[in-house]
Amino acid sequence: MTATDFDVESIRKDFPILSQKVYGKPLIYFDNAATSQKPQAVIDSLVKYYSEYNANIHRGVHYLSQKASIAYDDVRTKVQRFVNAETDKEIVFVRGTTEGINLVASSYGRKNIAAGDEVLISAMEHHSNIVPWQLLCEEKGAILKIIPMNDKGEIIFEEFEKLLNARTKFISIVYISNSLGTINPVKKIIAKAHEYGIPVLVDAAQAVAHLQVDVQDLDCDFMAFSSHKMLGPTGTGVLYGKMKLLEDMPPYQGGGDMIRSVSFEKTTYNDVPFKFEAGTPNVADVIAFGAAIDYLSNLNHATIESYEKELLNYVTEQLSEIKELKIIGTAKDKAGVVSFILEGINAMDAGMYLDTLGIAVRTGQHCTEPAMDFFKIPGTIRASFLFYNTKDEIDALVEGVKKAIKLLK
Amino acid sequence: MTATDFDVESIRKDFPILSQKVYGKPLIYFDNAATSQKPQAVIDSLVKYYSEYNANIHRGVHYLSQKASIAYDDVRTKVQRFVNAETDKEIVFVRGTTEGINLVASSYGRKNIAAGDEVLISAMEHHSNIVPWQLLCEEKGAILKIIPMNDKGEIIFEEFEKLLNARTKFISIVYISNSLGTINPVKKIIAKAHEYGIPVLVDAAQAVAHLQVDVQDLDCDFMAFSSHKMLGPTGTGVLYGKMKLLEDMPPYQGGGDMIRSVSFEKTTYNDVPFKFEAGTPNVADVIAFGAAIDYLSNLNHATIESYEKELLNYVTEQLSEIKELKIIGTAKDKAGVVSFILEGINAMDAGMYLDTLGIAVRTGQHCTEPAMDFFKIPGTIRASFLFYNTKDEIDALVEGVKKAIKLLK
Amino acid sequence: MNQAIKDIEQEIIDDFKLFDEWAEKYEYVIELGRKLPIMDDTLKTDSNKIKGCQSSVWMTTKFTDGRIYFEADSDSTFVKGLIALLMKVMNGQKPEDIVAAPLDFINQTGLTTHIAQTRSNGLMAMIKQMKLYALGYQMKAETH
Amino acid sequence: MNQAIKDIEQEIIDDFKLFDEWAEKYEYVIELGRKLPIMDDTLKTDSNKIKGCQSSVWMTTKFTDGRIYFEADSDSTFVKGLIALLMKVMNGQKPEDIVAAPLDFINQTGLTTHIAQTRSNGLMAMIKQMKLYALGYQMKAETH
Ligand SMILES: Cc1ncc(COP(=O)(O)O)c(C=O)c1O
Ligand SMILES: Cc1ncc(COP(=O)(O)O)c(C=O)c1O
Repeated sequence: MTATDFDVESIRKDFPILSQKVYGKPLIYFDNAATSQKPQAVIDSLVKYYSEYNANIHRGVHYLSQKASIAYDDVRTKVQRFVNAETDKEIVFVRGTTEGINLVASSYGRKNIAAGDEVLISAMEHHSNIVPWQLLCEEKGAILKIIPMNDKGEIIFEEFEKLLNARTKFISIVYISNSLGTINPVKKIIAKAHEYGIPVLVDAAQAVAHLQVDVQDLDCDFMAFSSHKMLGPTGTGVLYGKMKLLEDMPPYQGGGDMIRSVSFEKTTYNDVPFKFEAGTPNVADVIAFGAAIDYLSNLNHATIESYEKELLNYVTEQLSEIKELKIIGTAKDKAGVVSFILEGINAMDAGMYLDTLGIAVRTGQHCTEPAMDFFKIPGTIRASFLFYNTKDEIDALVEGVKKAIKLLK
Repeated sequence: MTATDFDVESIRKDFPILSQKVYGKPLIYFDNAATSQKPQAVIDSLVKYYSEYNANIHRGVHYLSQKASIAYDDVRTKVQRFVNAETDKEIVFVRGTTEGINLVASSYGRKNIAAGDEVLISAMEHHSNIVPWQLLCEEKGAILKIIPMNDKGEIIFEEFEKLLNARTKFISIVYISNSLGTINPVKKIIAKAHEYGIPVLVDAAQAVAHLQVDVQDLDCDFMAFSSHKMLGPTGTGVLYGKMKLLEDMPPYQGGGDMIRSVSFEKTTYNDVPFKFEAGTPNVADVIAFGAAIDYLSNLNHATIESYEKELLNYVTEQLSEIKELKIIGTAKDKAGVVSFILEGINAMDAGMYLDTLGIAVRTGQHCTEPAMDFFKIPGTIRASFLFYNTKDEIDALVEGVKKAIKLLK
Repeated sequence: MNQAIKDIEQEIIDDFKLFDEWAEKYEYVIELGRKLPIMDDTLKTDSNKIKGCQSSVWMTTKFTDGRIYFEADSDSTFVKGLIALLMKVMNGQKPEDIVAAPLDFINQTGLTTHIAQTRSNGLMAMIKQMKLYALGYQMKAETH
Repeated sequence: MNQAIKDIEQEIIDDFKLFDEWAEKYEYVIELGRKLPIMDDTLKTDSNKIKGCQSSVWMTTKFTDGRIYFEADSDSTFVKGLIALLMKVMNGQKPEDIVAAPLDFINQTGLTTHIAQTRSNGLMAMIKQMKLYALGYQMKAETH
């Protein structure tokens, strides 16, 4: 089956919002890197939960609590399979990518990073993979080092190698850049880092919706991602960690569920992953996240990937023909995102114009201010795709951009 | 209007789960202190959000993002009004009570608590209001002191006064105990603490569903509560903090949304409350939480309170007549909860029996292990109420308890 | 799997099939719990206590003619009922058969979906402890 | 509120009522932006830059015969359009009238719901800056 056999129209019917009108025009949603839309199955899962078996989990003796507990625990196994973790104990539910990274910086970082140590991140990181490390380094007197990129928005691997030394204690790197679309060679980076015994966290916020992610194949030590960017609800996400690392880490937040026994004199903590899940979990959203994973898992991943590649190639070709337009982020390996600027035109003005046409794009720095600084631009216009987008929508975008230029030039 | 005029049957129709059957029997839900059920309006709000205007907020230029941003920001104002805060900037969205307390312990605590300082909590705290302070005290070499209670489960105010001294740097106390039902005199406690200049956090997890909470009247410095215990969805909640305190606090987690500007050399943080809201917010659940607040606000609070009081008095009378039964937590001021043990009968066995009848109660320590230790019991059977419960349901509970005794004695 | 163990397991599973309702299953387990022979209080020592059970559970064994006999008690009648089920299957069996048995028959009784996690952890802890005892006897036998 | 200011605001609100669609309103603002007199590049200094605007915005004033005249520019045509609207209302007014005016007429044009938060913060910053200038002139006038 080739990508062109892919029946996007039938897929689109699964997503109720895609038949919304905006200003009387059909919604064209190209802001998927910010958040994805949700299939009906995810919405139904929430409705069913709250209408039929909402309850607090794990310590309940009653029917609703049992049913909710089983459904919740089930999702841990679904996530485990989805990223191919060794055991579902390696799956910690968090609010999202940001909290996952903060958890590692705070718990693993505070324990293992000391004054003079170095932490590596790349020049294209999302603020969520910069600020936690800045906070940690500031607290500890450690040094944050930046893996540079070239003008295409690709990591310069030789420069990365040069940065590695005995003081390097941690690497945290984005899998797919949300502002440039670059797919980083994380497997290669991890292998090199492991030669020095350095653990690596992969920010997979963008990757999970586009690639088949395999934590054992990558051999990453940690991975963080958000449900809301992969068809699931807002408010939940995952931190994957290798068992040994998670077990060695001190707890993050204190509260119910993360303890084994509490007394005023001595408190002992629960096993991994519960040690990191203090308080009432986000039961409903985790269960609905399970429905999103089911949906994604039922798709043919190879087909999706090649269809999305086709979309990306198509939009890149079309936009490249516009002479006032410059694409930012031209890595060889890219996914899901095309970022561009229009000569002499304010990006937000253009974004607002596209909005009047019912086309949703994002403008600005995309929470990657240092990457924008690198390209010496205040921001870009970003169109980001998922498999439910179509070439017709891209045609509308290209038309819209051309009109925006005419109007705003 | 008296409580008896209260039309509970019409209220119950708003909650779809209340017409569920469990094992072919009508569900009797007495586990409200663990989590409340949700009115249709809350469920509808989620469906509408995901079907019509799901988008990432605040930095978007497009229609969906605008609509979602406005709806999200609106809820901050709703919460402000609900607890009577001075400004909506004092409302920080967090995952729930547990995260709210951890945020204060971690951000305010790390900055202001030093070796030898004392932090006060009470003997009836939930684990979520114990462990964060234990972690903080351990890290800082500070001392956790316990405000004792009497056999009824009431704080001994004179003992509390004796604990106050120049080393006391923080007090964190539960408003309504989830395992005993005690309503603590938090206003009086706060006034006394303020004589010493000591800030007070109120754990209002249980209070918000039962009492009309007024942070300015209480004059508390912080307050934490969870959406899911007050008719809203799981996965969100609130930390209230006085503006001046919040402004002085360092950030908690780093990431998108909480920054003003990021560079590898220098990062500046956003204003309160955004400084404390790193990463994509739980947009959908916050918006649905707004629907829960609307629902609660439309009820007549005085009527609800007196109806719930009536239920509590009724169940207390009925259960007191059973000679093998002992009520744990007999404070003069109580709300929402009746906890009891049955002589010679394992609490979970009894809870399981009630489950066979379709009656949902909770058994065990209710995340208040030290309070159970105080009463020298492994746990209780807890029935917890909300305004949608009825006297008929209580009759069924009492019958069930009697049968459980017969079967298990 | 040893045929005797398999047969008893099947018998128990069949017993439970007679009950349509959770209420009936519950009462049956409670009844089994009541009938469990009383354990002498002197045996309820800390060293006989099983870790990982929310309710208190004590267990001890006898080994006669190459066969294991368990004795156990709990402060929960329901847990005593579960113990009774486990004993039906395991008492009088050879160590190696107990070690080899999957012992997941309780799943098939339909009880597990009603047992809260804390309690089902306790059940797992009991089964683990029984297997550990059996393993101990097996290794002892082999070294002799 | 000063009647002149009120009248101009109402005029603008009425203008926008002519447009049913957001697209039309957008294009109208852009048109206003294009027509805004060009500001001399030498005036685009850091001290004339308004803080709190996502896009670059520069503003300066003249004070003649007790009336204020603003001059402003931006790298965003849309923002220039907003500036044009603000100037229509405020240019040539007396400081005290500007200080006293609520200046919330843009809400009533229906534009605000389409302006992202970052940009609407910028709009607020511009209005605040204009009022600060006015306040400055007012105080100066009073002390003379
Ligand atoms: C008194 C009290 N405090 C704190 C909590 C913790 O709330 P959550 O689990 O929603 O974070 C609870 C709820 O279990 C509670 O009852
Ligand atoms: C690459 C990358 N990392 C991290 C994040 C943060 O994810 P979240 O906001 O869901 O925590 C995002 C999403 O904005 C992202 O694109």
